[in-house]
Amino acid sequence: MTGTMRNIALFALVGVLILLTGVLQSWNSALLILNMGLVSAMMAIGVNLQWGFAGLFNVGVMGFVALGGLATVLVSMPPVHAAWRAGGLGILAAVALGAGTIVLTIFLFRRMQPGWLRAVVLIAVLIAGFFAYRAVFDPAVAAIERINPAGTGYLGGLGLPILLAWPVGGLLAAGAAWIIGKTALGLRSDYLAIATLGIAEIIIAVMKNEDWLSRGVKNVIGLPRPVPYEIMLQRDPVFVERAAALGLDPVTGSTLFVKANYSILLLVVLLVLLWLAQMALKSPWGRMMRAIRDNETAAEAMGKDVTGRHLQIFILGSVVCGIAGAIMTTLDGQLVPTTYQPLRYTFLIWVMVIVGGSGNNFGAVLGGMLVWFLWVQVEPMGALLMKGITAGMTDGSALKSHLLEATAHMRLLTMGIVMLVVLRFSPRGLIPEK
Amino acid sequence: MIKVKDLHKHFGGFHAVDGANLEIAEGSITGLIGPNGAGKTTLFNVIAGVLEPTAGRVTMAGKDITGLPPHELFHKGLLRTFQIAHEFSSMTCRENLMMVPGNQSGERLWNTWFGRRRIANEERALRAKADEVLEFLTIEHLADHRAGQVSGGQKKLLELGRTMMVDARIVFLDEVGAGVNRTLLNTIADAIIRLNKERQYTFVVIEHDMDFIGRLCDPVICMAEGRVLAEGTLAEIKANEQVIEAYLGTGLKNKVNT
Amino acid sequence: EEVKMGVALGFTGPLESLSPPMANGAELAAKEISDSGKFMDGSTVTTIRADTTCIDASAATAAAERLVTSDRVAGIMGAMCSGATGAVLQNVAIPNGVVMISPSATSPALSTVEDNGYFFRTAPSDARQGVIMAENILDRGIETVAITYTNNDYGKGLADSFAEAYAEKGGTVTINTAHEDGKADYSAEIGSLSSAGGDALVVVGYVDQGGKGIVRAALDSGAFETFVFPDGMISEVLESDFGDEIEGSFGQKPGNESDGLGMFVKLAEEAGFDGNEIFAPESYDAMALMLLAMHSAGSTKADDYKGKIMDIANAPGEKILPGELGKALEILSDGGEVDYQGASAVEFIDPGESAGNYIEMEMKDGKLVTIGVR
Amino acid sequence: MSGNAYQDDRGNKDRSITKAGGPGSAEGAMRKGKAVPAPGGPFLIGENMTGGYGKGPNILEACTIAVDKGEIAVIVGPNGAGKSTAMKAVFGMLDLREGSVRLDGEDITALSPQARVVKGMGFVPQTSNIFTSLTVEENLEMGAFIRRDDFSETMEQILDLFPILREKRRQAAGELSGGQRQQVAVGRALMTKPKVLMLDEPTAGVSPIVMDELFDRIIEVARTGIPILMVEQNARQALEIADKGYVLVQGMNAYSGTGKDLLADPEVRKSFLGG
Amino acid sequence: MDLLNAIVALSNFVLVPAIAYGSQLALGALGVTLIYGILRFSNFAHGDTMAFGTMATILFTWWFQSLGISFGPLPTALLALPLGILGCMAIVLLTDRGIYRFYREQKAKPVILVIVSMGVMFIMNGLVRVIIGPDDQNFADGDRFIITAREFREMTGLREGLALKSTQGITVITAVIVVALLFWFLNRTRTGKSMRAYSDNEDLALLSGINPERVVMITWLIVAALATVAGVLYGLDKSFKPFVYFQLLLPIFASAIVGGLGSPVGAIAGGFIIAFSEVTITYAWKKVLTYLLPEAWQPDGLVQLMSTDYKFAVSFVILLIVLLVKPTGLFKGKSV
Ligand SMILES: Nc1ncnc2c1ncn2[C@@H]1O[C@H](COP(=O)(O)OP(=O)(O)OP(=O)(O)O)[C@@H](O)[C@H]1O
Ligand SMILES: Nc1ncnc2c1ncn2[C@@H]1O[C@H](COP(=O)(O)OP(=O)(O)OP(=O)(O)O)[C@@H](O)[C@H]1O
Ligand SMILES: [Mg+2]
Ligand SMILES: [Mg+2]
Repeated sequence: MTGTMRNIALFALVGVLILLTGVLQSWNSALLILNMGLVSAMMAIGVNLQWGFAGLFNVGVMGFVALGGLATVLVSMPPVHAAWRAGGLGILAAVALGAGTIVLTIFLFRRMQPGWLRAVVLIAVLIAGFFAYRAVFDPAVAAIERINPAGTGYLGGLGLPILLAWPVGGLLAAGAAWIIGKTALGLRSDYLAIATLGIAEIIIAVMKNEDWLSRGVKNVIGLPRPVPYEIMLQRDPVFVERAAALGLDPVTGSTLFVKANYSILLLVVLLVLLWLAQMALKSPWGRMMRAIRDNETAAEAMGKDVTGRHLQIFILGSVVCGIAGAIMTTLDGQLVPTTYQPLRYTFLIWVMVIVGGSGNNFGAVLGGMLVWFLWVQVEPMGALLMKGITAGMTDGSALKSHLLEATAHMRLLTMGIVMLVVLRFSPRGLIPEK
Repeated sequence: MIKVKDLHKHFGGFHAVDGANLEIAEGSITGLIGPNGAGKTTLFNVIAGVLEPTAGRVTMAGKDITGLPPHELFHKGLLRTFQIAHEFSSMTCRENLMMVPGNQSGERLWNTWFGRRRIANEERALRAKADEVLEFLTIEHLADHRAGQVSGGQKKLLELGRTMMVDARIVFLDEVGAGVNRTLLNTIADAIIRLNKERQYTFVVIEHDMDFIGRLCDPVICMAEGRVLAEGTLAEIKANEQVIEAYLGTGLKNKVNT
Repeated sequence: EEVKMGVALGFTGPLESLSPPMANGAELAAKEISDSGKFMDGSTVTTIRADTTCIDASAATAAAERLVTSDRVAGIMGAMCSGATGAVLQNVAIPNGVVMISPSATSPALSTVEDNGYFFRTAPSDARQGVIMAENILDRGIETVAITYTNNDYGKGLADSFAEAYAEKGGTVTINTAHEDGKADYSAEIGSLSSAGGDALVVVGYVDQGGKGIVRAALDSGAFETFVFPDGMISEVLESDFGDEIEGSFGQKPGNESDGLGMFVKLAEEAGFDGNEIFAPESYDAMALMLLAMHSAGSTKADDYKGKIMDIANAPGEKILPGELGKALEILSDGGEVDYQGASAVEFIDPGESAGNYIEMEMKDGKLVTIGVR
Repeated sequence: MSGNAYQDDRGNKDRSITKAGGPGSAEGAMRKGKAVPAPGGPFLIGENMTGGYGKGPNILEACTIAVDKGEIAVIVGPNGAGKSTAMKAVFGMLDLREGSVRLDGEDITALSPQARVVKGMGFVPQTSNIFTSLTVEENLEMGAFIRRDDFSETMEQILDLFPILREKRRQAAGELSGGQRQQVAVGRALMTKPKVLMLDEPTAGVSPIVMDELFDRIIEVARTGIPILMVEQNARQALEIADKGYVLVQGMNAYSGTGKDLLADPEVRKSFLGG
Repeated sequence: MDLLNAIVALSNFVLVPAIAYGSQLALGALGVTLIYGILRFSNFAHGDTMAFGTMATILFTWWFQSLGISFGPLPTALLALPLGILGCMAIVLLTDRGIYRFYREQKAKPVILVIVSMGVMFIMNGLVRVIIGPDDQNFADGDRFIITAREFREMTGLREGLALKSTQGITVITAVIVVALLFWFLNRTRTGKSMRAYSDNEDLALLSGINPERVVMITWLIVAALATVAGVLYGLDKSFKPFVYFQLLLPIFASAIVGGLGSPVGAIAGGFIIAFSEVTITYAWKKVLTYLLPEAWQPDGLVQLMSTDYKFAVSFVILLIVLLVKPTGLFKGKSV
């Protein structure tokens, strides 16, 4: 079998798996898995850009994904006017003060001669800035959070269409990536691991604790959607009629319709991202990146600005993760900061990239879809396996009931086994880099 | 061309380069010899921006280049090869050459999406140039081989080839000859001489093989213990007592058993 | 006929240790009703578990989607964490028109969701518990407290409502700070709590998560000796793990004088699990409520029975405690009314949230004893 | 590169999750065979060796290399001819597809490299031939890993031979200059007190004075009866002291003879010795 | 007196817990660093290996307890520890034989092993939960305290108490012993040196007559022992819960990286840096300052740099700063 044939077959396999879900379970489940698979594929592309093309080890994927999520709230939720009146100005002033302090510090750092005087002045500026900032910031926050804490208690967003939040999510992620890159890239790669981990923790901590921004752990629920609501469709006689014509009851019809809308939207975004990534990869730019990856010292000696390129691709990858994060939050319809956990948003995404084949965009897409499918479907598979194991045991034996209790944990076990099997037989991933 | 003034490089308490002063004339092929551990490679690394000097200045054509990063030095026309070949092993030999020129428009991300025609033209020119260089080095048959899979000597040729893809002004060669077959080494020497003659590259060559040095270099600088010990033509150096004692030695003591 | 019910909890992930007893509680209720033979003309009830992970709202949605569209469950007992609950509610339950009763999600944000009457929760409301806890503490003459809460909607909501009530009634909160569940070390938290001081430490957390770690570290370093526990902390574990180390500490949890919880614990013991585990009683109640409502409506269609849930949970009618589900079925069949109390003294207020009574408990001689009802 | 997907890590170059340098490339480490008596023949011979890396093409084609007690055998040839590969094959770091290796009357083809060390073979590879993170002294100690007797005397001899090493004995070997490392590498091999010594380009990158010292020492060692097999690009000097010379081209024996013969052969001179 | 009070308060809430936590992290990081240094990959399964070893120890502890065996004032778990270590060694060797060995034979690149270790992580993760369940297990018995805060106050008459838990004492003592043993082993013994040599250059190690499989096996054995000891000490001090052990992976890796991956000294230093930065940065200095400052100057706020909500964030910022100031890593490049 030639390479292309093999790849087509692999994608077909994923397609068949999803179709099977549709036939055996339900078409709603199938479409849902497809949609989330598409989002996962985007995240995998983002990580693949960083890891597969540049060897940048990003442990903080969850942070960028979370920033994307934050963007949905900031863009799409209606503004809370009372909160703006109460503390909006204060917050803006505080942010300006904070930014000003940092700019001043950097300015002084550049302008003054190194020495103890500079250190003292810098520290003084920072401390004074910090206190001034807190003095303006704290009362404003308190004022905002006092306004209907159970319902709002935050500034709200801009009330714009949520589709706008997708690029904005990318922008926020780009900003964070730029800061990390400026401080940590160009030094040893271990820094990047720590820095990304750290910044992700910081982003999540901010999202959990700054209630004025996005309600913190009180979550924002009921984000607007770019597609119609099922309930509306179910009440719309025209739609109900059309559904009936297709032999669907209104509930199934509406849920399928909504999911299909998402599928199309996501597919478009994914294809655009994929096209951009592929074009970049196959150009002199991609060649330069490969050269840098192969041998940084030599690339540097050949006039390539290794740090600059790393920064660029690190930002690009993060942007993709941010966009995917925004899309995912849109799909969920809510922002819940406590869900951003490394197991799901760092380890699992890597698994996708590696199983798919790092260094290959199509591999990343395949890995994203396939691993997502497994992540969701190993649960029933694990249960089945456990049933098989315990089938021969006498009913009511302690071991049997203990094992049945543990069924849920077969999920991770099965995931691990699948991974090891793939790695055993296809160590460079299912669609390896050429 | 290059002037090194009172350069120091210390590792902890150890003074690898300890006040080196030297000057490299434009258009020359200067040999740099010296016992193991004399600080030659370290001096190279400092000039090429890989290491920060502890003290001292390096100037190139009158401009201070101390502490500039390697990629900026590259754009100033300072190139180097490595003692151990640093090829881009997963790329083909041709790609190894094509990636060298700076400021390719295809290296800008924007152009890869919206400037494809321009890139295509540029690529064609680059490819032609790369093939030309490969031919010059007599390895045109390796154009589509992965660079990681060619032999050690061929990698060294490739290293040299990269310096030919752009208009270099000065090229530093760190032990091109070590481990290279003598016949091949002659080819390399010819290439160097041609580059020097035809393109007016300046070369600085570290080497322990006196035949090779003799073929190529004038003048020769001998370093020892981080400082310049002697300078002059090879003949002068060979006659220098200190150099003989520290570096050249007097030949085999044990004669071959009969 | 076979009625399928979904049990959607976070079986893997950060709160995985809370899930099994909750699922057991819910399944106990289902079994009781099924075994009684009186449910909807002898229909049987089977339960299907689904893992909502607590870290992955999307996986939760997918699992719930499978429950609803593939297994065709008549109702969902769940979900557990607010994240999963919100996602499942908005993306699965409401669009498909399925009733969902969460035993543990307390996020105030959930109250604002346009739920079309499909969503209920048996977990008590933070606001009310906050007030009761404040009274409880002040009545004992404790005027300054430090608060630490688990950093999620439950902890934050309850801590804030408590702090507000407490300050209003004249108490002083020295510090109100979060702790994360499932972390390795709580010394830092204890350091600042102790530095801030206070006569007691209010631990708004989960007893087998960070809450326990906090209590342990506070005791070990001698930072606090008296603790106040809201519902998430009141559990057998306090006795087995701390015993008389926390003598005199107290707290409250939903319940009333009719010892519903006691009966539930006994039932649970027979079934082989610990009924004192947090949220297990609420899970039992959630499941029982849905099934009773179906029976009352004579239909497993959500639109038919969702309206009945309020009626079942609230007065008037005969009070129903755990183990009496058969009796309830009978009464309903006969056209009577029930006031379901269950294991956690369920009382629903609009929009489908619990507002029951609380029982006050205290550690005496290493045992948790009931002091009274508030 | 052998086309083995497991060894291909393109795209995954980050240092913070794997240690730089990568695993070894020697193949025979897990070999579990035994030595079989096979009397006769020269002291060490790799006969008719055919093989390549992993599943890759043959690098060696029926290549034969032998050395006897007290002899110095030198292998020369163009870059990439397979000289180092032949050395590795003799040392068992390559799975031979055909041919055999015999040492001192025993067939050792099935032995793992570490077992060959125990049999008395010493080898200095061409590249990465020192433990960079260990001190110079520890490097030498590692050379004596299989020795159970007191090796301090040997250590003294080696430090006398390479005085610079005595000076730097407590320094990490990775901080030494190219030529200094080469001296450590040879010293490490000598620590084994080997019965046969194999050197892959021992003089690459060392200064003329040290090179002369090294050759002197090699001759001395050979005179004590230890056969020496070495690869040299410094071919003229090496062939001058060689009893036997092999010219390898594309993995095959192209010429062989005494060192003098080869030096005198104009064809060999022109193609391989640089005229 | 006030000075003493301040010192005691600081020790009680910062120094003692941070030292204990630091030791636990250090032991974990040592394991990670050894695998990295010798087998050349980051072992993501380490947290779950710790969980497995601890689980084995707990099972043996229960067994001992049911037999009525106890260890006097010390926790029974210490008696069970050797058995737990053996159990952990068994599973680790099993995974090595069954999984890693194949890749070694293939000369797989280390990065593949990293990913394999992730697979192993998932499997061990499931295994531990299937065997002992996801619940919290408290298995500490024996005397809890060397001295309680109250006893300390009564003894010294100070207002502040200093509590020393026996588990803290055991942790620190065990950690010191284990680290000392490990260093002695690596630097002084022939086998230890051969491990370092193998870590440096596998091929050359072969040429020195070192048997690689033996080195690999010994490494895994040591790592299993370290992981079990670290896990049991942690579990004794806090409690055992599989998910927390998985979570421990991140601070452990942070420790190892800060110290310089591959360097045992670095791992230890890193463990303490992480522990101290977590505990000190968010400490509210009010109490200490109240003792130290004259009446008029006493703070009314908490004097806390950051609220504890940000403790992880802050500790990571500290790490970054440490790394920026010391760009070669704390102990990178120095072997042991
Ligand atoms: N990173 C380092 N740390 C400590 N000492 C070093 C370091 N790098 C080099 N040295 C020392 O500096 C001295 C000069 O080394 P350098 O590599 O410049 O020598 P060289 O002249 O190139 O020798 P050779 O001809 O052997 O390559 C040596 O003695 C070496 O031990
Ligand atoms: N580890 C390896 N895996 C695959 N191929 C290899 C490996 N090492 C060497 N080769 C290939 O084997 C061939 C012979 O290499 P070898 O190193 O034996 O040459 P050599 O004669 O020693 O050359 P030189 O004089 O340059 O050292 C070369 O084509 C090389 O590309
Ligand atoms: Mg050098
Ligand atoms: Mg070679």
